[in-house]
Amino acid sequence: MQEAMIKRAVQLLADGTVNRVMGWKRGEFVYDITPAVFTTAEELEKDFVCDDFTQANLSKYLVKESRKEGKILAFLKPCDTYSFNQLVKEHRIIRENVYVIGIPGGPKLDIEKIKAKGITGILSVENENYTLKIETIYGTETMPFSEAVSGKCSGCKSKKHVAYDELIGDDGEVLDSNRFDMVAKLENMTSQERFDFWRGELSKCIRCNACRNVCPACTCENCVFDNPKSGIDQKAAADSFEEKMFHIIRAFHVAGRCTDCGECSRVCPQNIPLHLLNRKFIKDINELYGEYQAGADTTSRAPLNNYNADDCEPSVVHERGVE
Amino acid sequence: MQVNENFKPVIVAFCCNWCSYAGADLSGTNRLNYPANVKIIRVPCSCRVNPMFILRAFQKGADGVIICGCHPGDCHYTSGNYFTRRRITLLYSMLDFLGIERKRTRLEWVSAAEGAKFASVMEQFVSDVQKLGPNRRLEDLRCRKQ
Amino acid sequence: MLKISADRLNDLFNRIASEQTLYIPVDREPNTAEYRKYEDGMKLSESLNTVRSAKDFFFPQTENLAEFKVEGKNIEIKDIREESGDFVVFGVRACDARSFSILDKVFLSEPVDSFYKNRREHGTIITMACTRPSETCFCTAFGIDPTAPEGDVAVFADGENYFFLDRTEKGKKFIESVADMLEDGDTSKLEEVKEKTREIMKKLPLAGLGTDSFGGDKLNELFNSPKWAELSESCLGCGTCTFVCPTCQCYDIRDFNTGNGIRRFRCWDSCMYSDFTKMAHGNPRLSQLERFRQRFMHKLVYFPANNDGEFGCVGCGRCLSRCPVSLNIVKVMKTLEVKE
Amino acid sequence: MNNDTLIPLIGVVTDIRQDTPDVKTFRVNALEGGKVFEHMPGQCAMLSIPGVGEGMFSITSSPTNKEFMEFSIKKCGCLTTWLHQMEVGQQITIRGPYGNYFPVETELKGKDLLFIAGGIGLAPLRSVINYVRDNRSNYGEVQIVYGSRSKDDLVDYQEIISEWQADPNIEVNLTIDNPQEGWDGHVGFVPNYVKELNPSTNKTVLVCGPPIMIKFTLAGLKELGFTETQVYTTMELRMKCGVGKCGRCNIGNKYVCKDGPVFRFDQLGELPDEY
Repeated sequence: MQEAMIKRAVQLLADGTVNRVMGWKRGEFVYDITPAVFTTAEELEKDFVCDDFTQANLSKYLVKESRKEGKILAFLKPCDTYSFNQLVKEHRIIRENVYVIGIPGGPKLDIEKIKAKGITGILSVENENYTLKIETIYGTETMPFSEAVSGKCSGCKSKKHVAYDELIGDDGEVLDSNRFDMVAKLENMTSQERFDFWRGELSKCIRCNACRNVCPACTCENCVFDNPKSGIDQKAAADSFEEKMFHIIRAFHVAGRCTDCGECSRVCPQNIPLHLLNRKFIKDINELYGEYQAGADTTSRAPLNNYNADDCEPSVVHERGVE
Repeated sequence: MQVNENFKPVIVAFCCNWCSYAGADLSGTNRLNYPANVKIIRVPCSCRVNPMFILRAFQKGADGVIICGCHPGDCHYTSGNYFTRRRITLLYSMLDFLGIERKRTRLEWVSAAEGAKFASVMEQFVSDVQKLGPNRRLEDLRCRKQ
Repeated sequence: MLKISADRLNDLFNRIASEQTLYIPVDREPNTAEYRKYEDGMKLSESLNTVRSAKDFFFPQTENLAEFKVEGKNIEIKDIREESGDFVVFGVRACDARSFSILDKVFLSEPVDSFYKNRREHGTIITMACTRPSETCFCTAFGIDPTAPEGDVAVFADGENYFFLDRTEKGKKFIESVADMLEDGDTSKLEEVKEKTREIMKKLPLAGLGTDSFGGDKLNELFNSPKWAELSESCLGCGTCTFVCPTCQCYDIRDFNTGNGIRRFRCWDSCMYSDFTKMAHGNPRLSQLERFRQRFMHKLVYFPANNDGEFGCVGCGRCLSRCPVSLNIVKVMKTLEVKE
Repeated sequence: MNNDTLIPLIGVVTDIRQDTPDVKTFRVNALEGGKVFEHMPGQCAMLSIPGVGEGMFSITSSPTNKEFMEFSIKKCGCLTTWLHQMEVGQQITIRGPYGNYFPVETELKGKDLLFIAGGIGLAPLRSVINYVRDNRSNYGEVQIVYGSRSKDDLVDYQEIISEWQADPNIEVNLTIDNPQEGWDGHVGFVPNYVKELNPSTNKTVLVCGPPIMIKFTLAGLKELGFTETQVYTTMELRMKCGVGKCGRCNIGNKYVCKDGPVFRFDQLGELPDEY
């Protein structure tokens, strides 16, 4: 796969279709892969990588890249194409300046899950028939592939590309995923249990803003949390209230636009399951206003920019499920 | 649940200028009583109420927040309250999801002619919140009254 | 050397906790550790290091500086500082232990920061030698020996016992206070463990990382390097690296109106943030390139220029494992390195 | 516990003077009268209104003034707007003094001095000028070149006219950017005016003003034959702590709040161009 991608990228660079390539760059270790822009065949051959660890969603970088001179080639996984489409719809990405090649998605691996097994000093990770063979300074370890699958891939919603100029490999289908199971589980808890659950999770927050800055839906030039005129520009969660405030508003600002790409939870240094907040909004929207998948197209009206005269009243919240 | 009779909850009511605020006015001119611990904030339209306003009210000491707007279809700006309805539904649902007591939040449609409804809604809401006791799950400890 | 057998470690913890507050690293999830206030029965984490660094004990993410009561034209200032209670931080690694001497150079230099000093004076740091370094470790590049950590007391484990070595006056007093629980032990096995760890250190992937290309004398040549543009390209501008870093010490001072008065507090700030240097009339660091450069120049050039060549990094590897896009100081160093 | 520099003192605003449409000069005293603290010319203080913010301002009065401190402040952002709304009697918080100062007792002693200021840039230099006037015998010739957008924007115009221009031992050259009714003085930008005046190159120069003015003035001075070691300026960047710890006001390894704000141009030249 990686060879085919490099070959095609080199071709497109050579024939002048594009002048840059957005992809992933090899790091010091097998897993520390950085999104990068390549401009020459040599760079591509030396550093371009696409493997089990290339999880990062490249769409957000295209907001800036598509405004530069010339056309850029971007390799997008199925989930990334949803974010891409959403940004095109919001006029953040200039579609004509991007040449999209759809590539098959995951499941990708999460190095944290490997380390959680107590495996350390990792030198290499090989996938042999869905068993991971991990070379470390302390010897060789093995573990099942499935146990190291990234959280954002385990609830995969779709293997279908919703935007591309060409494909490498086959297109997939929208999946019948179980991604709302955890949200439903929380909904069935008591109010006190839910409060305790979130109190535990959100108190870990260090307000590093990684979830916000990585989010392809968060593309405001000046975020309300950075704007001194907003009156809520908190640098640190000085009180537990501010933790809740930040995360509620962060999720609310992307409600109806979040494609559920899972980047927020992936990047959280404290492993807070932030995607559950976003999924809660998606689940509510689906249930109350009809099925909606942000990024699936570039023309539909977002649920929060829309209404029906017979929409439900907010009192539904008070009447359903467990108090 | 034990109810502290001495507890006077602080209620913030965001009222739309065209209907609910006039409704509150009417209830006043009709000499209808509604609890004095309801603090009314007048907004041009219920959809002016940003989710942050609601959270800020809780932060600064509110025990309950209620939003009042024109009845659906009667919005002075044609469709403002339809957007309010979706937005606030999702927000209240999220607060509930985070374990904040659901009875601390409410939305009611009150027209300019419904002075009696305004008074009874407030009466009811205050009594609901009073049963819950002071807001502890969504409070900012720094702002607790000393 | 004095020791305690591994099965009696919790007895020791209970003893310490009965006299002062004790913090130990505990696993929150498998291999994700954080410092917690010790309660009976808590198990010492076997993870190499905590996600957040130990700087939090002396320089917490937020702390109150003062309170103001404003009435009409009058202001009343309330000094709300309180003497810290005595506390012990157990299980600090060699890298984090070094970070305290770096933070000391900032906060204890004139004018002394009384908030930091207060906690420093009341805290006893018990370090723990490493036996299973990870691929992200590169403390040796900064002259740190993970088998001989600094701190007030250094603890060494050989699998069966924990050995205690005092390193400062405060450490000596600490050991005396628990001496009745310790006994003399044979350190021959310990020496083997240390030797083995040193061998592993040499084999780590980052063992060859050099600092010769950096330092205060390379200021303009590194600042003007064209490579910053490419390096900073994918930086998200979040504060993860700064907040998990044991040596990052930039802070902001803000006021919060509580309704009962104004509370002035300070909180961590990050040079990666767009508003870090923003003024009413402009911003000298407008793009992420400049902000990214500032962070690494500070650690590798500015800090050594002001502190006799000591670097502002301790090689703990936190930024290597936590950066959302895997940008880190090692990549910066390797890219900027001048190869002979 | 000892005092901490981050915990401020209280000052009282005892006089407010509207200097120009957007600059006011505030006189600050300690609660019990007198000065809140002593300083040297060029040093700064952190002023704050609790709940609004804290900002670093140059102390415009001379240390030889034993009765009060003065701050000339231009309305620019949030905090300065609040400061401009103050009335006499308002208390503010104040801490300092911070930073280094112009070397009035060492390198500048016995020298001929040339002050060049633009707009609110006069604020830090006013402290030095009045210090020099009060210790006149320690210094040689004194020349002041000061320019502003218009006559109304000349800060401290009254003091300039009634005291500095009246002083036979000081040469004062004023200029404004554009011709204006009631102004018969020089018209033109400061850098060009300096070149026209062609000052003797044995003078030591102290310059402060908008960055663009400083840039062109320095270039002009070099054309006239001045070297960078003869020229001092004072800088401003965002500051929070005032003591070189919060980490934001650095230029290279120098902190403006602690190692500055006064720099000689040859020192600045060694630092990266990031200000």
